[in-house]
Amino acid sequence: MRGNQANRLAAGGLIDRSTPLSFRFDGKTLSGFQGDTLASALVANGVKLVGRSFKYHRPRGILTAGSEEPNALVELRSGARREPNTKATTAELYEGLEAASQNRWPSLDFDVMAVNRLFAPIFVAGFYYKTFMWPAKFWEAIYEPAIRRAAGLGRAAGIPDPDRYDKAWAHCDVAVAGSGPAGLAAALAAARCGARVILCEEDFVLGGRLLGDGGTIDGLPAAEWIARTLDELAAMPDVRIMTRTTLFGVYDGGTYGAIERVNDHLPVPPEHQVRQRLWRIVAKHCIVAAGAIERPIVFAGNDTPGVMMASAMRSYINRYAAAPARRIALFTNNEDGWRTVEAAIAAGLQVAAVIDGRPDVSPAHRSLAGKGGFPVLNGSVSGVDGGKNGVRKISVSLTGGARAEVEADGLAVSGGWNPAVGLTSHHRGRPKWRDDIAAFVPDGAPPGMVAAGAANGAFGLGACLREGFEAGVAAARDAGRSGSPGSAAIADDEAFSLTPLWHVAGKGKAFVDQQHDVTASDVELAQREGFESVEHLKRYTTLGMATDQGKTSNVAGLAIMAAVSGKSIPETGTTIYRPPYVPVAIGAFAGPHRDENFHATRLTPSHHWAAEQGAVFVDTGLWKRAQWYPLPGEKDWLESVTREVKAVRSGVGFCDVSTLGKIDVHGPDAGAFLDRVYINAFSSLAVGKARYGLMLREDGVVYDDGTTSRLAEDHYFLTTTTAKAGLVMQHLEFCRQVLFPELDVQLTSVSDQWAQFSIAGPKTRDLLKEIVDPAEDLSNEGFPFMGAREVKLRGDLKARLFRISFSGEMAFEISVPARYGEALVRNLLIAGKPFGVTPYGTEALGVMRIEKGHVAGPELNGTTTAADLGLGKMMSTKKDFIGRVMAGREALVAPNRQVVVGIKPTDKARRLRSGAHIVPKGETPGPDNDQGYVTSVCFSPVLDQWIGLGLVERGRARIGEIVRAHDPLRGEEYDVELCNSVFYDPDGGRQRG
Amino acid sequence: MADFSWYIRSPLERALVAGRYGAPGEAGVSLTEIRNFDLVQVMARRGKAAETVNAAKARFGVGAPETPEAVDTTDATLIWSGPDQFLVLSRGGGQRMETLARVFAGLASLSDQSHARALISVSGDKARTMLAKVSSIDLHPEMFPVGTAAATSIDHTSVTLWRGKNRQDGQAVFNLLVFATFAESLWHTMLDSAAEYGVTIAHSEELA
Amino acid sequence: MKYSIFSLARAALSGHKTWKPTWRDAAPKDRYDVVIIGGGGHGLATAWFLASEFGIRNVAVLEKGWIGSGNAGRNTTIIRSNYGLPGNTGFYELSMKLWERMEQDLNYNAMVSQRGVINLYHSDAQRDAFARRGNTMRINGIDAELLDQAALRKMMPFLNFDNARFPVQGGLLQRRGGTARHDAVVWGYAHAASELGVDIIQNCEVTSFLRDTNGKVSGVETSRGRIGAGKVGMAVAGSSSRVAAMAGLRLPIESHVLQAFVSEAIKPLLPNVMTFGAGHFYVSQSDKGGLVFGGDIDGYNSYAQRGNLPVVEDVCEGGMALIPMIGRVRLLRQWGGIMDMSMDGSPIIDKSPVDGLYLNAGWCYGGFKATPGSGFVFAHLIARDQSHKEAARFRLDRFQRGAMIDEKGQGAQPNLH
Amino acid sequence: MRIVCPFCGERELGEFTYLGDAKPQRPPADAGEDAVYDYVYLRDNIAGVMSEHWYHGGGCRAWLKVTRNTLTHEISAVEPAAGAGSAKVGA
Repeated sequence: MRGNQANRLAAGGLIDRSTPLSFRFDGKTLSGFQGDTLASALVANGVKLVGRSFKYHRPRGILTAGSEEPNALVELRSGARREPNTKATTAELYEGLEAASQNRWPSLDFDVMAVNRLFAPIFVAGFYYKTFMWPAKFWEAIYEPAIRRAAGLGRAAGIPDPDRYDKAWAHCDVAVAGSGPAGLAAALAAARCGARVILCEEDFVLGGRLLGDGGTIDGLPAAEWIARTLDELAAMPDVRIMTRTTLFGVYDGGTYGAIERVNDHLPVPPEHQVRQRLWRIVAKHCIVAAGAIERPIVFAGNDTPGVMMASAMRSYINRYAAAPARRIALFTNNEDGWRTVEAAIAAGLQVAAVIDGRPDVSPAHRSLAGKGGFPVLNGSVSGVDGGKNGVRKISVSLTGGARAEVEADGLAVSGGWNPAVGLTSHHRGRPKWRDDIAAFVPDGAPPGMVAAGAANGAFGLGACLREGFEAGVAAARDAGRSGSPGSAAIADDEAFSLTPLWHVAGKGKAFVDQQHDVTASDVELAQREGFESVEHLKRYTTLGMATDQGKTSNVAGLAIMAAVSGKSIPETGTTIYRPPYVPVAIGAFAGPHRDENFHATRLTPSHHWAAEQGAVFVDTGLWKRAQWYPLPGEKDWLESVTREVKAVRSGVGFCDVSTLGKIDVHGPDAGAFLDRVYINAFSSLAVGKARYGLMLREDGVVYDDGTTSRLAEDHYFLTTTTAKAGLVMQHLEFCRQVLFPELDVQLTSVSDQWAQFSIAGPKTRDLLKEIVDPAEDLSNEGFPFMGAREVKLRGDLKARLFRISFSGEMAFEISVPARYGEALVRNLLIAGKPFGVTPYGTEALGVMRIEKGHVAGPELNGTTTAADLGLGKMMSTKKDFIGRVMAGREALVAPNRQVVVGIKPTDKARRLRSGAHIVPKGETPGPDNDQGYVTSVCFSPVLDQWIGLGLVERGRARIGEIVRAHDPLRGEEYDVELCNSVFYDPDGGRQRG
Repeated sequence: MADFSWYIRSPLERALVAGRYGAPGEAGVSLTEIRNFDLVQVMARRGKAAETVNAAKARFGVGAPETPEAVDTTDATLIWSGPDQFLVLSRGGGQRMETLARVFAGLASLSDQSHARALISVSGDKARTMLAKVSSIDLHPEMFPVGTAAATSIDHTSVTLWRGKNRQDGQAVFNLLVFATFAESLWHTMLDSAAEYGVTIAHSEELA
Repeated sequence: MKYSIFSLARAALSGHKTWKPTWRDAAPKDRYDVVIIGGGGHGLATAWFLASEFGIRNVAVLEKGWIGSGNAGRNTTIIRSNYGLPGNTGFYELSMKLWERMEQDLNYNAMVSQRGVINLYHSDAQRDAFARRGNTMRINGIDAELLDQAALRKMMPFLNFDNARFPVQGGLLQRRGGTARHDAVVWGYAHAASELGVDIIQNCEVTSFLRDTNGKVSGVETSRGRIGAGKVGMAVAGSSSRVAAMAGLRLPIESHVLQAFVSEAIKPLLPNVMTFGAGHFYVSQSDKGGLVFGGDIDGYNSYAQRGNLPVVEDVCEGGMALIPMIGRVRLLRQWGGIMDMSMDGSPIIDKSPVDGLYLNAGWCYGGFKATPGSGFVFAHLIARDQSHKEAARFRLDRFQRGAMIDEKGQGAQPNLH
Repeated sequence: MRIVCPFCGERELGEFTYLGDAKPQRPPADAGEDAVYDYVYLRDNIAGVMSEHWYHGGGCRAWLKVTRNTLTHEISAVEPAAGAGSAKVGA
C-alpha cells in the first residue's frame, strides 16, 4: 500500500503521514499522503517524466507547483468523469486517484509522435500558413485531419458529464483574492474594522507562499501566525473563508466570478452535492493578493524533466517533504533563488553548484556555499544534458567566456518574479514596467479593485503584510466600517537584488512557451516576418495561448522580442489579459441549467388533467401545451387531430387557451391608450364588446394581434399571442411610461390569473347552457357575436364569457380564476357528455385556423405589413398610432409584395409542405422567379385534402392561378392553386349563427 | 341539472410531497406552501399616489408601502410591488376585490391576483444559503431586515420576495409569491438547491 | 516571396533566416488613388481586389493599431452562405466561392475547412422556417440539406436528443460551410496585397477627413500625417459611426459587444460547426483543438471589447443543454468584439452621401464569413462607382424606402438581430 | 454590470432589458416621414457617456433612463422614465 516514496523526506511538510493514499499514474500504482497534490506525490515517488509537449512531443516533467504549470498535464479520472489537461500541480491527491499522461502513443515512455522532432527544422512557428495549399481539396481530406489528430493534448470524456454543478450569489464589502501574507493581512484588517469579508484561496490550504517559504511574523513562525489569524477570522460572523476557490474574472459593477471546486478532492461528489459551484461575488471592494509567479530563464534544454522553478522546488521540499532531486543545482539571477539552496541544505539534499548571473553574490551566500562545499559560478546555464529520465549534466558558460559543467539531477531556476497582474487588467488596462524589479506591475485597476503585496510588486514579507493591512483598512473604511483594525503584523523585508536575464544563447532548442513548444528562435522568426506587435507575436507563434495562459512564458517572450526588435520591454508592451484567470469548466458556468432544467417550464391550469387523458404535449416557448389527445387504436397523430377537428365542426369541443397573454388595461385613458398602440380604434368599443386588434412596431411592420374586450368604461381586457405575451407587456409599459406618460392608464399582467378555454362547435350553446346559470341569456340577441361579459356559472362561480371564434364555428371563450381551471374542464366533460364534447389540442386549433384563413406566427414573421396579411383596411386614418408613418414607405406598399393567400395542390392526394417555394408554372426556378413560399399547412378534414397559407407575390390578385410548389430540399415539385385564404365558411355564417 | 362542484387546485398541489427531501439528518431548509389566500394588486392612478396611501391608512391603519417593504396589518399584509403599486395579501375571503374596490374607488386600479400566484415560505438555518443559489438579492439581515420586500426574479421569472416575522425559534422567514404557471418549475429548482441541506416540505391551508 | 513546402524546406537549411516580412510595413506616401480606412479582413481584402481585379495598385490601407486587431482577430471563424433573403443569399454565396479559392489566390494557407455548418431545429415551426431558407439556398444554387432526427443521430450521436428540455428534431446542413483561421485570412490578404504594391500602414489612426472646395473627400488627416486620396473607403466595423461622424454622417448602426470563448485544446471531439436552435450557442473545434464558441450579443451599446457574466452563463447553459459531454472541458479565454449592428441585421455597402467617401459597414456579428465577398464588391463599388449586382440591395437608403433585409424579422432594434 | 433602480435599489444586469439611446423623441403625429425615419433608424451611437432606456422587467417593471459610458460601462446616473411613478405627479 505505502509503495516506495523514495524521494519522500523523512520529516517535515504539511502532509498527514498518518493518512497514506494510493493512486495510479499511467496504470502504475503509487502512493502518497493526505495533503499531497498529484505532482508532489509524483515527485515523492521519483517520477520525472509526466507529459509530452504539444508539437514536438518532447518529454516533459514538472516545472512549477501551482496553476501556472505548463507541462505536468494529465487526464484525471476515467470514463464519464475524465478531465483532460488537468494540472498535476493543483490536483489534490485522494484515495484511488487515477491519472494518465497525455498526447503520446502508445506510451509516455515510448511516444511514436516523437518523430515530429525530426521535422522540427520544418515545424517552426507558422509553418502551416506557408504550405498544405496544393492541391486544394487535400486540406480537408489529408492535411487537416492529421494536424488535428496530432494537436489537442488530452481527450474529453466523450459522454455526458454525470456530475451536478450549481451557482450562487455572494455579497460583501471586501473580497480578497489570495491568502498569502498580504491576503490574510488584508482580510484581517478589513474584518476587524467590521467589514463583511470574503477570502478566496485557490489552494486547499491557506497561506500562499508562506507554506513553501516559511518566515517569521510578529516573532512567530509563519505557520503559527497563519493559524492564529485564521482562528481570529473564523470567530467573526461576517467573514467567509473559501478555500479551493479561485477568483477568476472581474466584471462590471463590482461583480466578480469565482469558481469553487467543492468536491474535486474526492473520487465522486457525495449524494445531493455538486462537483463545482460558480460564485458571482458582488463586492464594494476587491483586494488582489494573488501574489507573483516566478519566471523561467530561456536556455537550451530548459524543458528537460528535472528543470524546475526554484520556488516550486522549495515548495516540494518544505510543504510536501518531497525531494525533486538528490543533487541540485541552482541557476538564478536574483537573491530569492538562493532560498531554494537553503531549503535543500536544510532538507539534507546535496547542492552541486549555484550558477548566478549576477556579478556580485552576497557574502552571506558565499559563506553558505563555503560551508555547503559547493561552487558559486558566475555565469549562466547554456545547455542541459539529459532526457526523459531527467537532468544529468548542466553546461555553464562563465562570465569571461570559460565553460564549466555541473553534475546534477535537478536544476532549480529563478529568473525573478512577475506579479500576477491578470485580474487587475481584466478591464483591458495595461500594467506598467518597473525597472527595479524588472517586472510589470498593475497600473491602476478596475473600479473598486486594488492590488496588494507581491501582486503589486512588493516582494518583501514585511511589505506584503503592510500593504495588505493598509488595503484592508482603506476598503473597510470606504464601505463605511469604522471599527479598529488593530496594528499591522510585522516582518523583515528580505533583500531582492536582481539582474535581468531572459535568454541564454546556446545550441539546441530553448523554450519560451513550453506547452506550445514556442522557442526563442520562433520569436526571432516572428520578428523577422513582421509579426512584431505582441498580439501578432502571440497569434503567429501561439505563445501564451496554452492552458497555462502564458503565466510563465509571456514576459520572457516579449523580452526576447524587445531584444531582437531593438525596443525596450515597456515599448514592446504586453498582450491583453482576459478572463478567466484560470480555466473554468463549462459545466460550472452552466450550473443546474442543463437537460430538462435548461429553462423553466410553464404549465397550463389543465395540464395535469390533460396528462391523465394521455395528451401529447408540445413545447411552445416555455409552455407545455396539449398538442392532441390520442385515443386507443388511433394509428397516428393525423388520425387523432382529424377526429378532433371533425368533432368540433359537427358537435362541440374545448381547448385550453390559457397560454395567451392577458393584460388588464385600467384607467380613464385606457381607450385613448389602446387607440395609440393598435392600428384600429378601441375607445369607440362599447362596454360588453370584444374586438380583434393589430399592433405594429414603430417601423410599420406587424408586431402582434389578439382580441381585446371592454369590461367597463375604464377597464379593458387585452389578449396577446402566446409567443409575444412578455414582449407585448414590455412594449405597452414602454408606451405607457416613456411615450405617453400624460395618459392615466395602468397595466397588469393577468395571464396567470385566468384559466381560459375555447368552446367551439354548433353545439357550443347547448353545452354552455349546462354549466352557465340559467338566468344568463346566451341567445344570439342576448349574447351576440363579439360580445364579452361576466356571467354566473351553476354552483355560483363567476366567470367571463367572450363570444369570439378562432375556429370559425359558433364559439365562446370562457375564463375562470386559474385554480378553478381543472374543475372547469372536468365539469365541461361531464356536462358535455350528451353532446359528445371533445377536448382538442393545438394541432386541431391550427387546422381550424388555417381552414378559416386566420393568420398566426408563420405569417406574422416580423417582415409582413397589415396589408400583406389582408388586414390593411383595419388601419385607421383618423388617428395616430405606433407604426403608422413608417408603414407608408414605398417598398412596404409596393404592388408586387408577397401577400397572404390560400394554397392547395391541384392533386387532392398530394401533401403540401411548409417551406416549399412558389414559382410560376413552366419556368425554371431561380432567384428571379422565386415568388414566395408556403407558410402554414394542414390536412383539412372539411376539404379532405392538404391546404395551406402562403406569402406569394401579388397573391390575392392571382386567385385561381396554377403555380408550382418547388421543394428541392425534399425533392418535391408539384402544381398548386392560389385560392381564397378562407377555405371554410367564407361568409362567416357559422360563427355568427 | 345539479350544480357543479367548483373545487380549487393549487398550482403546487401535485408537485408538493409533504415530508423529507434530500440529505438526511437535521433539515437545514423548510419549504411551506400556503394555499388559501386573497391577493389584490392596487395601482394608484395618475397623480393619486398620496390619496391611495391615505385610503390604505384609513382602511388598514397603516399607509401603503411606498418603498420596497411589506407591512403587516391586523387583517392583511401590504407588499410593495413597484412604483405606485402594492399587493394586498389576506386570508382566503379576507380582502376581496369587491371590498377593496370601495376602499380605492377613483384612486387606484385593482386587479385580482389571487389565482395568479403561489405562496411559498422558506425558513431554516440554511434558508439564506439556499436562497443565495436562486436569488441575486443580498439577504444579509443588515441589508434585508424583517419587513423588507423585493420585486425580483428567480430563474428569469418574476417573483415577489419579502422577509416576514421571524419564527418562534428566532429564525428568519422568507416569503415568495411566484407566478402560478411557473410554480412547479420553480418549486423543483428550489428543492434541487436545498437538497444538500435536507428539506422539510409542508403546506398549510391558511396564512399564518 | 512564394510560400510552398519547397521554400519552407529551403529556408529550413538556413535556420529560417531567409524569410522576409509577410507584408511590407509601409510608411505613408503623400497621396494614393484609394485609401482604405481599416486594416481588418474587409479592408485588406478590398485593397487586394482593387489591385488584383480592378488594376488599382496605388492603394493604402490605414490601420490605427496592428492589422487584424479588430473583429477579424476576435471572431469565431465560421464561414457559410445559408441565408434566406434576396440580397443576402447571392452575396454570401459569392463570398463562399471566394473562400473556396482563397489560398490559391493568396498563396497563403488560411486553413479554410469546409467541414459543414448545421443549424439545429427543435420544433415544427423552426423546421418550416429552415425549409423555407434551405429551399431559397437551393434555388440560388447553394448546397443545403434538411436532416431529420435519425440522420442527425448518426452524424452527431453526442447531441442531447433524449434528455433535453427542447429535444433536437433535425437540422439544416450546409456541407460547404465551415471555418477558416481568422488571423491567417488577415495576414494572407496583407501578404498578397503587399506583393501587388499596396501600402499597409499600421499605427495610423484617421483623425479627420480632408475636403476639397466642392466638399468632396480628398484625403485624410492621420496620426502619421496628412494623406491625400482620390477616393476613401471605410471598413471599420464597430467604429463605423465614429469615423462616419468625422464626415458629418449619422448611420443606422449601433455598436454592440459580442463575446466569444475558446476552451482548452482537446483531441478531436466535434466534427463540424453547429448552432443550437433553442438557445444562444454555436460551436466548432479549431485545428489546435480548442472548442471555439459563442452565443448572443450582450445586448447593450458598447465599445468596451469585453462583456459580462450573464451572457457567459447563458452561452454555457446552451452548450451544456445541447452537448452534455463538454461539462468538464474548461473555458480558457473569453473576449469581446465590437459589432456594427445595423437596423435590419444586414450590411451597408454603398457610396455615402459625401462625395468620395464609400461605406462598408453594418456587418453585425456576421462579418468574418463575408470577408472575401465584402472585399470584392466594395472594390467593385470603389473602382466602378456602382454596386456589384450581388450587393445591389445593401444600399444605405433602403431604410428610407422600407426595403429592409431583415432575416430575423426583429425590426429596427439592433440588439435583437 | 449593476444598475441602481431608483425604486428597487442596486440590482444585477440580468433583471434588466436594454432598448437603446434615450435621446431620440417620438415625433408628433404631423411630423412627416423624414422625422420618423430619423427617430426610428438613425443613431448617434455614442462612444462615451450616453443616456439609455432600460426596462426593469425582472423587478418592478419600471422603464429607466440610465446614463452610462459605452467605453467603460460605468453608470453615472439612473432616473425613472417620465411615466414611471407618475401617480406622484402633482402630488
